[in-house]
Formats: sequence, structure tokens, C-alpha cells
Amino acid sequence: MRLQLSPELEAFREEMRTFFTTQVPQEIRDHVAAHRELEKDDYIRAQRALNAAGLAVPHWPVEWGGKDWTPLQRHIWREEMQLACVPEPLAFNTSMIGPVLAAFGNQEQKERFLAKTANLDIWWCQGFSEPDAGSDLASLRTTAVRDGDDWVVNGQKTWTTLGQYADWIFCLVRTDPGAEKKQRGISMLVFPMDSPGVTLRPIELIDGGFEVNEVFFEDVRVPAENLIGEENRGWDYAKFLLGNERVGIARVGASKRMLAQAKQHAQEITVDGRPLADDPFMARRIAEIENELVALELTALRVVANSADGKPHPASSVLKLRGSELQQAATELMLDIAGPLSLASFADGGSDVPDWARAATPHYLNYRKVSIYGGSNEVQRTIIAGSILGL
Amino acid sequence: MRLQLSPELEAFREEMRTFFTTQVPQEIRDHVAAHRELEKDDYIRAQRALNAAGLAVPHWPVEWGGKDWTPLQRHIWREEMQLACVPEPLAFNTSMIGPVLAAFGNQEQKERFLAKTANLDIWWCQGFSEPDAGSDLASLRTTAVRDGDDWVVNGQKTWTTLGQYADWIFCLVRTDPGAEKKQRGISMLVFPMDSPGVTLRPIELIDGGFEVNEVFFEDVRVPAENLIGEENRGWDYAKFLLGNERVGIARVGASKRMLAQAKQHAQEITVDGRPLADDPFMARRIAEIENELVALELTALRVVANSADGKPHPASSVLKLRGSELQQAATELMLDIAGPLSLASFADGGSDVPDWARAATPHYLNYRKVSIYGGSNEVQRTIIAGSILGL
Amino acid sequence: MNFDYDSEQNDLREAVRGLLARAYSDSEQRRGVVKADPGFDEKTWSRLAEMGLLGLPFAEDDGGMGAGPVEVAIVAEEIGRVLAPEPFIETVVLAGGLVSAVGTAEQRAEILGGISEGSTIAVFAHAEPRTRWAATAREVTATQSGDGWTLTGVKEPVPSGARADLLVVSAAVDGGTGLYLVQGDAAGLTRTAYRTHDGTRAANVRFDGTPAQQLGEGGDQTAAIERALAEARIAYGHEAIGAMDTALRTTADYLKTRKQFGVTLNKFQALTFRAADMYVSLELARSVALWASMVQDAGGDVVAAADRARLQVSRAGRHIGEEAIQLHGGIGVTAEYSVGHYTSRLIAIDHLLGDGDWAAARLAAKVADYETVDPLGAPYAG
Amino acid sequence: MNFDYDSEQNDLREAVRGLLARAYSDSEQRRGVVKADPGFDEKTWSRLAEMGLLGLPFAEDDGGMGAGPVEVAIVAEEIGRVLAPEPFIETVVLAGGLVSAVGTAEQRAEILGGISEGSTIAVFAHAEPRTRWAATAREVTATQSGDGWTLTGVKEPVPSGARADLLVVSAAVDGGTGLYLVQGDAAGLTRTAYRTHDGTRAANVRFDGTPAQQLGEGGDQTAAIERALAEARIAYGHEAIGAMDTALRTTADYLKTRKQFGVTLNKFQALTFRAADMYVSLELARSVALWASMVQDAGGDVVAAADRARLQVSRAGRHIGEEAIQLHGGIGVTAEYSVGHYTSRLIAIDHLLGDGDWAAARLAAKVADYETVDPLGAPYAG
Repeated sequence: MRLQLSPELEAFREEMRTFFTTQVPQEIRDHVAAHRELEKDDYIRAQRALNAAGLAVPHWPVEWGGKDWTPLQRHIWREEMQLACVPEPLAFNTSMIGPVLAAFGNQEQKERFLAKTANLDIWWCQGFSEPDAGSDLASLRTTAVRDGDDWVVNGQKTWTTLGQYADWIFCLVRTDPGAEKKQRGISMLVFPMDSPGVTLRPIELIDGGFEVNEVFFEDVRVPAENLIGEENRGWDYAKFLLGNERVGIARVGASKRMLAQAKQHAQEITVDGRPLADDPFMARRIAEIENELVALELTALRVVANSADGKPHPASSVLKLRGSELQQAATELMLDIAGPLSLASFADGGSDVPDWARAATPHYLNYRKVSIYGGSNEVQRTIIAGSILGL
Repeated sequence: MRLQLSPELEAFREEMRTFFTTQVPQEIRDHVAAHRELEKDDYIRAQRALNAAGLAVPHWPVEWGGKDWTPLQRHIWREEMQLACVPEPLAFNTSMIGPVLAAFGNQEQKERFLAKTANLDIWWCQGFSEPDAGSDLASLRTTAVRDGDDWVVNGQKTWTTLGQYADWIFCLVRTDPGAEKKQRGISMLVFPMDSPGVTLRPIELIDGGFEVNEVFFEDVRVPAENLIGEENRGWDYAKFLLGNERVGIARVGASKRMLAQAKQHAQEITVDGRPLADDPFMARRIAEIENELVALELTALRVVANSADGKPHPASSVLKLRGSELQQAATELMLDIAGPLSLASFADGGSDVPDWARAATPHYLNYRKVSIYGGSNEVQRTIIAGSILGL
Repeated sequence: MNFDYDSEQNDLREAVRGLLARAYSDSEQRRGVVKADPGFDEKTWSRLAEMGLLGLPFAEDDGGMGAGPVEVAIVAEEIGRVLAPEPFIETVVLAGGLVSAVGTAEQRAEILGGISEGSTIAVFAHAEPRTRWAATAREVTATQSGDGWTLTGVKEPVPSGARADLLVVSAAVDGGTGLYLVQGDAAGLTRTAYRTHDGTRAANVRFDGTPAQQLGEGGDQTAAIERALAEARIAYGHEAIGAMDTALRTTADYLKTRKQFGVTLNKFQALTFRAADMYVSLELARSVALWASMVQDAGGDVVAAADRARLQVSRAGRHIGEEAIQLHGGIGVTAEYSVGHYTSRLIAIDHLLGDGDWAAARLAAKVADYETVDPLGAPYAG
Repeated sequence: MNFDYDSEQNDLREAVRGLLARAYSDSEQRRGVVKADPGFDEKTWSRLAEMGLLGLPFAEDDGGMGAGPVEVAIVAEEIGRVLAPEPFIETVVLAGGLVSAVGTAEQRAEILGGISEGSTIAVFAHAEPRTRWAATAREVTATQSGDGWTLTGVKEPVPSGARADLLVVSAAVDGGTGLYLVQGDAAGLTRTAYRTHDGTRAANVRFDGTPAQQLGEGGDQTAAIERALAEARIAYGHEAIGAMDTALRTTADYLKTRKQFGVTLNKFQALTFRAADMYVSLELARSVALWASMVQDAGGDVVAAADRARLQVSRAGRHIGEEAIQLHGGIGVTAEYSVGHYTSRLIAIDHLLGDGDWAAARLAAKVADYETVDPLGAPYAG
């Protein structure tokens, strides 16, 4: 057991920190810090800045731009990115379809898509969940029927995040309705969002924002060469994709950043003329969340330090569960620091309420999602009880 | 809606308070206040003092010593008793077998048992739970087989509280193993604990005390007239008995008493020369528990004020659940006030640690039981989800 | 001692429920209303007036109905049940309450009459960008000028502050905090309105030598403000109870109908137990809210009772609001489904006039002053 | 940066586990041992000595093994796993740690040698009836008499205080708190032993002009005490991790085998989810405990790290200890079944040397002094 990073890793961390804080446009990082919604162009500029330096897809195979880093290096890379408020490379591109294409796509598909996917020249969105297939994804109903050289896709997807910006969609479709096991009749297709028969309906969220969509398919014709991997093997690719980078979801760096902001704002808010930060209850609440974050970060480090052999450390299932709880605790803390000012959520010019306090409630409401998406906390508990405790 | 008690009820409350604080031996009430184990004789003296004044079994039928009080009067009676640290009349006698005998016993049984039961001339214990029939009581295995004028009982009971003091036991036994519904083959028998074939084994608890027992039956012969009510109707009597006085289990008065003691002890403990009570975190913790207790007491009042018609108010299922949680919160508070002194649990002469601090940890450990017995908190949640929310 | 509504109170409850059920039969209807300024439905406001609800607590001499806090609580709970966005508590309980408590006979007759008829929407402009749930004013100051007064400074956020016809304004003045009346069209008054997350409106209200009339006979009004805030906290508590009740019922219905893995969600014990815990939180909070109204009715210590209700309702609101979304899953965070709006409103209520931690700190400061709490005795029974 | 034991550490772990598995193969065996004074098994103590564990952290020149905090942590975790009642942390980490930190070469050689051989049981007599987890002494005072010292006052509770051959005693002296050595058979020493709820022993230790020898060169030893207490908190944290690990495993096994309503309890999702939450608490606490030992090993701020470990382990211990009993039901509160003893020991550990709220208050006092915590950086990396 050793606490310190090796000199090489210290240097690596310094290199990442310097790059993220100097080479990614400041105004984009300011948007992230203030929890303002990013424009499509902000995502693209940030990811291209990373990609130009070879830092967008370090976990990909080297021949497609990967870095052959250790899990610990990837962890440091991600944490420093979050601490510096750099928008992470689009997960749909870099953590989801990219790795699937690299692992299961044919050579032509790799050459056609991977470079553009890394550089966000193609913006991908995900077509997995359906109105009646949420946690129970395998019961999806969208169908693809072979017709000549095409697949004809009909059905509906939902919760498609940032679909309004997407050029292409990777989609789970049922290609064998007769399969004895419903998981076995599913394939993965990719196609342009502007294909005839694709329509998109934005869904407003309780914070007033639009980040998810319903996507409808009506006789969408998809060329046969857009099938990824083998027919009816889509479920395996989906599991591979969803299991990918489980460690990243702890989002410790992002929560640490929020907590640091909370401390600062607690200094700015005054109660009877004294800073709220001097209130012992507020200090104690911050200290308790902070200690939980230390525990989470150390657990993430245990996981990455031990998962060099590839198979995920058992404790990794803890990361999504507690990571989402602590992200929510941080947003709730910010909300309560704002206190009466948190009412001014959509104030604009002519308000004396600071930006961060205006953003507090929408951010709190929006973050209710983090314990639901990407495998709800109930799913995580099921995994822990089943796979780890054998219950 | 009206807050105040009527003048009559105010007078009633005053009468109860005066009686309990002047007519029940002080040293017994001091034992209760200090959470010291009571001697058998303490229970008996306390109950006889109440019974002499007609205050032991107010909820029984008038002809057997009952008072025909309203639920609110019974609530006040119980709360004042707990606030005054008066040991409550033995539940096995007054809340369990007594009401069952009064409702379902034959005239001879009533005359034979009820007066002695009210006066604790007979000490009853309960023979319901078995090693493999806890929450799932209906699967009990103890059998009674008819042989001439007797029932012959074989089997084992457990969790028999204070069985070591008991003169008689009321017992659920399987009299029809062939019944299609297992609930339908159960009868209730009563018999002396010194009957040949009855043996008792005390079970030590984690606080070092002995309050529950295993009871073994080997060919115990019970005269046929000791069957209560009808053969194979025992399950109905058990449900009647367990549903009895659901309101009492909130134990608000007892928890209020503990909280008052906690406040006092927090004044006695010094931290860096200042009373622990001045620590803002301690004050806040006390205030939060106290407010939960106020909420529980008001909910209990809502229930009793509305259940005059007999059928229990839906919110009554909340009382056991939250009542046990708050009893445990109060014991944990006391434990943390004692802090380092809580280690001295079994100190005797020659210790500088005050009695209350010595008792804190055993009391905390002992009170883990209150969320388990009398229908565990899991059972309570099942009732709320099912009967109230229809889930 | 009893917790039952009498028959008139039950009738009132049914009448209010019926009126609001027509106005907000579903969440889409409310969404439509709150999209446009002023963030509520003027027609519904008139109907509330026609039913006499806007004058409910005011003395009959002042043009009101002379009803008590329990009747106000009934209306507030029904408002919460459907998230009616009309500023009932802001206008009737808070602004109206202050006018009826400290106003001159003339002011009472004029203002309370107007509120009761629905012709005057008055709100209390009290919160300031740099104060936090205080009963006093610091940033807006009042200066005597001739026989009138002028106000200078900023109030924010002021619920319905831009729509209001009349502002009751707290301002620092020699000897404490005074109360003043400012007309919506007064000179030197700048109001900037914005939507709040719960669909209602609030405003930044800027006074710049704005002419104002003193409310009542003057002097330090901190005690009157503290009391009015306490009565409003109790009323908001009842609104929250109504909202929690609907959120829980909606969640239970969803668990009964939504299928995953081939079965309805109520087959998952971990979910039904959490719904049971929501019920426990709701019923405990309901008990304290009802009690606080009875304390007010009995003339007891309404400020202390309001703190207790605030703490209990705040904890319950967080618990139920967050669990209601979580037990729904993704649909719970969409604006197209109802439950998230309840969570949003519960959070708004919690940050109006003091949150749970704020109330807990106030209770903690006094906890050593007494041995036990007797909710039926002093200081609550009056 | 890595969290893996090296092969020697794994061997140590296996050896300790094997030794303790023989000594405490089941909960009844431990029950038998703790029934009789001194509350632990002297034979097992000798075996720990033979394996070199009682000299583990001491310098080889002082008769020890020169091992580090990670090795100590491994022993502590194995002790917790079976609730071994031997006073390893009290004697080796706390008393031994103080002697090795401030003792003269002569004192170190004599005392640490005796501890390593198992011939001397030394404990730190520090807690006082009227102080609360302080690093200083108030109620026991030291007075110089000739070339020696005498102590007067009371220490309580002192773990294994009556059995100890040697007491390391903190006492108030001009200029702060000093450390003194008192022999078990010293004149004017009265020790009253009693059982504690977790089966171990503690004592009231009364000094009445009791002759004592100064430990080390004298002067204020508060810093050394603070550090030794921190190292003991970390070691107790590992003992708690071992105990929680067993409590969770025992609970999971019970859920898999215990039947109610015709099925095993692991068919009840509400129960399995709670077991999953216990696992989350355990693994998070384990991470901080391991980290704290690494901070100590790296020469970082061990006091700050110990506070973090204390808070995390305390919260986890309450959660897991209480849930372990609740998920078992009635059998969990009996002394005849193992799990309740784990809850009892976890509570004892929590009240030795400072509980979770105590640690949280210490962390809260410093939380404004820095922006973010970097557990791999200053002040922890040394």
C-alpha cells in the first residue's frame, strides 16, 4: 500500500491540470462552473480542443487514437477535467458507440466513423430506452424488418439526450420477434437523424430545460451495412457499452467543484450581518458531505488501482450509487445556501440575485435525474445485493 | 377542531397525574426512571396499587373492572402513567389475555380468571412465537391432541417475555393439522407454568439481561375446560389480542421522559468546562427529536380523538413504526451524551460514573428490540403500503 | 380537544375543492395558466372572491367573513392539492393579515374591502437580497417627508411583486422596522418580474424616493411582522400538506399501474416500503400543521407553533418531493408529468419565510428552557 | 498510489487470521472467555507475542519488529473480524506508542521489550470522569517529590485498567499535560474493575499520592498524546471494519437461510436493498480507514486523517450495527447469537477516543480553511 502518486503520475496529473486550465476556452469552462446550459458549439469546441491534443478518447484502442493508459491515469484525466470545469467528451461518442465500433464494428465501419466520432464531427445520440422499456430495456418494441438491402425501422425511443443536436443515432431494434429469449432478438443499427421517417420531439424537464427527446421511426430505411456487429447480438453490445467506464460515473471531481463553490457562496451570504459560513450547522453540513466525498474518491481510487486486470473491482458498483447521492447532496446544499434567493430561478436583468443563486433550484431539480439514469439507484442496489452479497 | 382539553378532561388529567405521582411507591418509579430492571414484586405492588384504585384495567368491560372511558381518556391515563415512570399494568394480563377472556371466555372462565388477572394475582405469559414462526405466526407447530378430557400439548415456544415470573401461560396450539388454511387449525389453551412437562429456558440478551425465555412442552396435559372460546378459532382470538390497544405502543410519554432526562444529563456533562447542553449540535439534535415526538404525540391524539367509533384511524399504523424509531433515537441520544462514560456499563461501587451513564449502553442495546417485537417495523410498513396505500 | 372539521368546514372544503378542480383539472391546464403572466388565472381569482375566500379571515366590519385560521388552512390545503398558483397566502394571509393587524380603521376598510372583492391584489414586500428570513428590514429605508413618507432601497424576491396593485413594504426607520403602503403605480417604483421554478412569478422591487403611506400608527412593527410571518408559515404548511398528499397519491397510483419486468411496480417491496415511509412523513407533518392552526385559533404562541410546523413540514416536503420523483423514474423529472411540479413547489414553499434548518436552529436555541413539551398546554393552549 | 497488500502483508494477515480463528472459532468460545476476568485469554495473548505481533510497530532496537501502520491495521482488522477481546490496541498502539514516541532509550528498551514478549500489559490511563475526549489531563495532577513524582486524582474508564501491569498516565502539571509511568503494584493505587457491555473490562483507577516515574524528558506532552490518540483511532477504525465485515456477512448468510412465509428472507427486496446499503457504508469506511493508515505511513497529517476515518467509520458502525440486528429480527438481540455482540463492540469503539459527532465538529471547525480536499496531496501525503 502506498499513498503518494509516483513522480511520473504526479507529472502526468500536472500536465493534465495545465492543459485543461489553459487550452480549453475559459468562457466554456465558466459556463460549466455556473451550471449554464451549453450551446452545441461549446461541446464541439471543447472536444476538438481535447482531441487535437489526443485527450478526447484515451481509453480507445491506440490505433484509433487511444492512449493505452492505466485505469489510474484515466481516473486522473477525468477528475482533473471535472475539477477544471471542462465539458467531458460527449459520452455517446467516446464512451458508448466509439468503443462498440472499435470492438465489434467491421474495418469499413471503423474507418468510416471512428475518427469523426472522436472529433465530434459526427454527433451521436442513443436510441435505447422506450416508453415501456426503461430499466427493463430488453422488452423494447422498436422493430427492424429486412427488406432487400435495407432494414425498415418502426417504433419509438425516448430519453434520447441531446438528440436535438445529433447527426446520427445508434439504436437497439428487435430483429427477431420470435427469439425464445427476448434479449436474443435484438440488433444494433446506426443511421442519420435526418433519414426520412425520423421525427424528434423535445421533452421539457422540470427545470425548464430541454435535454431529452422522444424519437419516432416510421418506415425508416437503413442500409444493411449500418448493422453493427452480428444480427441479434445487439444485447451483448449494449451490455458492453453500458458496462463501459462504470468508474467515471462517480463524478467526484464535479461534486468537489460544487462543494468548493458552496463554501465560497456561504461566505458571500450574510445572516444578521455575519457570513453564513460561520453558522456551525452549515459548516458541519459541508464537512459531512466533504468527508463522504473523500470516502467516495478513495473508493474510486481503490477500484481503479485494482482493476488493472480488466475485471471491475466489486466496490465499483458503489460508485454510481453513492456518486449520484453526493451530486444531489451538493446541489441541495447549494440550494439551501441560496435560501430565499433560490426563488429567483429565472431572473434576468434587473435582479439583484447573483447568477449562482438563480441557477440553484433548476440545478437541484435537474439533478434528480442522476439517481435515475444510467442504471437507477434501485438497479445498483439490485446489483450489489445480487452479484456481491449473493442475495 | 379545538386544541384545549375540556375542563372535565383537564380535571381527569390532573387526577391521573396526582394519583400516579403520589400513590405509586416512589422507589419503584425511581427504578423505572433509571432504567433498572424491576423485581417481580415491583410489578405486582405497582399494579395492585393501580387496581385498588380501579386504574389497572380501564379498557375492560365495566362489569369486570373497566371504566367505559373514551379513547382519549385512555390515552391520557397511559401518557400520565409513563410520564410519572409508573410501570404499566402487565400487558399480558391487562391488554392480552384479559380482554380475550372477557370477550370469548365462558362465564366460568371469566369468574375464575378475570379478577385475579386484573390484580396480578395470576401472572400470565404469552406462548405464541416459535423458533420457526416469528412474523409468520400462523406456521406454528406446537400441537395439542385431545386425549379423554385433556389436551396433550407438545412443542416449543420462544420470546416468552418474563416467563420466569409467570403462573399461567396462554398458548396458541395446532389442534387441526389437517385444516386447509393453516390459520384455521389453531386453538388457544391456558395452563399453569408448573404443569408437569413444562420447562423454561431463559435467553440472555445482548444487554446482559434476562427477560425472554424458551418454553418447552412435553406431553403437558391440559384439562379440556382450559380451552378458550371455540376449538380452531384461536387465530381470531390472537388477531383480536394483537390488534388490541395499538395506540399504546407509540409510548410517547416514555420517550418524552427519556428526552427530559437527556436534557438534564447534557447539563451535567462538561466539555472543556462548559455544559454539553451548550453545544449547538447537541441542542439541535435534541430539538429535532423533540419535534418528531410532538408530531407523534399529536398523531396519537388525532387517532384517539377520531377512533371513538371503534375502528382504528388509518394513521394508527404510523404509531408503532415511528414510536419505536423515536424510543431508539432517545436511547441513542442518551448514549451519546454519556459519551466516554458509556463504557462503564456494568460498573458498581468504586466507580465515579453516574448511574444513568452506566445504564445508557445496555438500554440502547436492549431497545433494539422495540422495532422488532409486537409487529416489526417491516410488518408495519407492509400494513401501511397494503391497507392504506393499496400497494 | 378534537381534530375534526365541523360540517361548515367540511362544506367549505368541498366548495373550494370543487372550484379548484374545475380550474386545474389536470397538470396541463395549470401548465397553460402559468406559462403566461401574471402566472395565475385572473378568472379563478375572481371566483375565489365570489366565494368569499379572499376575505375569509378579515373581520366582518372590514368587509371580511370573520372566519378563523382553520378555514384559511382548509383553503391553503386545497390550493396545494392542485398547485393552484393564485397568490392567496401572499395577498390574504400575509399582506391582508398585516393590514388587519396594524392598519387604521380607514386603511382596513379600504384595503381589506378591495382584497375581499378581488379588486386589489396586495403583497408583502419584505425579503431583501442581503437579509435571510429576518422579521426586520435593513436595505429599504423609510424617510419622513412632510406628512408622508418616501422609501428607498430594494426588495427581492417579492412573490407576485409586479402584478400587485398594492405593496405592503417593511422598511428600516428610527427605532426599528416600520410598515408602509405603496401603490403599484407610484412614482419612483421599478418592478422587474420573472418566472420562478414553480411556475409562479416574483419580482425585484426597487424604491427610489418612492412616496408611501404609513400603515397604522407607526412605531416598530417587528412583532407584528414576526406574527404575520408565523401565520403565513402555518398556511404554507397546509399548502404543502395538500401538495404532499397529491404527490403521494400520484406515486402510489403509478406504482400500481406502471409495469417493469412484466409486473406492476407495487410488486417490488423496496418501492412499496418507501411509499409507506412517505405516508408516515405526511401524516406526522399533517398533525403538526393542524395543531399549529389550532394554536393560532386558541390564541397560543403562534410563533413557536409555526416553527414546529415549519420544521416538520420542511423535512416531510424534502422527503416526499424527492421520493415521489425517484419512485416514478424518468417520467418524474419531465414537465409534462405532474409529480415534478409538486416537488418544485414544495421546494419553493420551503425557501419562502425560512427553511427546516432555520426553524430547527430557532427551536434549538430554546430547547433548554423547558423540560417537556405539552402541545395541549402552555404556551400553546393560549 | 496503490491499495494492495504486498505478499508479506498478505502472509501476516493469513497468520493472524489463523491464530484468531483457532482462539475464537465461534461466538460461544468468545462468550466463555469474556465471562471470566481479565476478559481475554492470556494464552492467546502469549501466542500473539510468540508471533511477534505485540512488538509489531516498535523499532527493532527497542525489541520490536519495526513494522508500519499498515501491518498494525491488518492485525486490528482481524481482531475485529472475530471480536478478539485481547487489549492489542490499548497496549501496543496506545501505551506502547506513547512509550516509543516519548520514552527515554532506557524506558523504551525495558517497557517495549516487555510488551513485545507479552510479559507486560501496559495501558494508557487518560480518560477522566469529567473530561470528554480531550488530549489533555485535568483531574489527575502530578507533583514533583524529590527526584520522583506523585500522582493524585481519578482516571475512568480505563480499558483493562485493573489487569495492566503498567499504567501510562496523563496528568496535569505546570505548563500542560505530562506523561507518567505507574506500576500496577504501586502504593496509593486503587483499581476497581468492571465488565463493559462488549465483554471487555475497564476500571476506575484512583491515585492518591501514588509514586510515578516521568515518561521521557518531561515538558508538555499534549502533542504526543494527540498523535497517539489519532493512531489509536485509526487502529480502532480497522478493528471496526473487521467487525462490520463479519456483521454484514453474517446478516447476508442469515437472509439466505432464514425462512418466513415459506421463502427465504432474501426474497424480500426491502431487506436485500438494506443489506446493499450496509455494503456501501462498509466499503466507503474501509477506503478511508486504509487511506488513514497510508497517511500515517507516509508521515502526513495523521490527526486530520484520523478525524476523517473516525467520522466515516462511526457513521458506518451505527448503520451496520443497527441494521444487522434489525435484519435478523429477535435472534439478533440475544447474547446467544453472534451479531448483537458485533453491534455492542462497534458502539464501544465509537465511544472510545471520540465519536462521529465529535469528529465532525473538529472537521467543521476547519472546513473554511481550504477549497477542496486532495487525499493524495498536502497535508496528507507528508
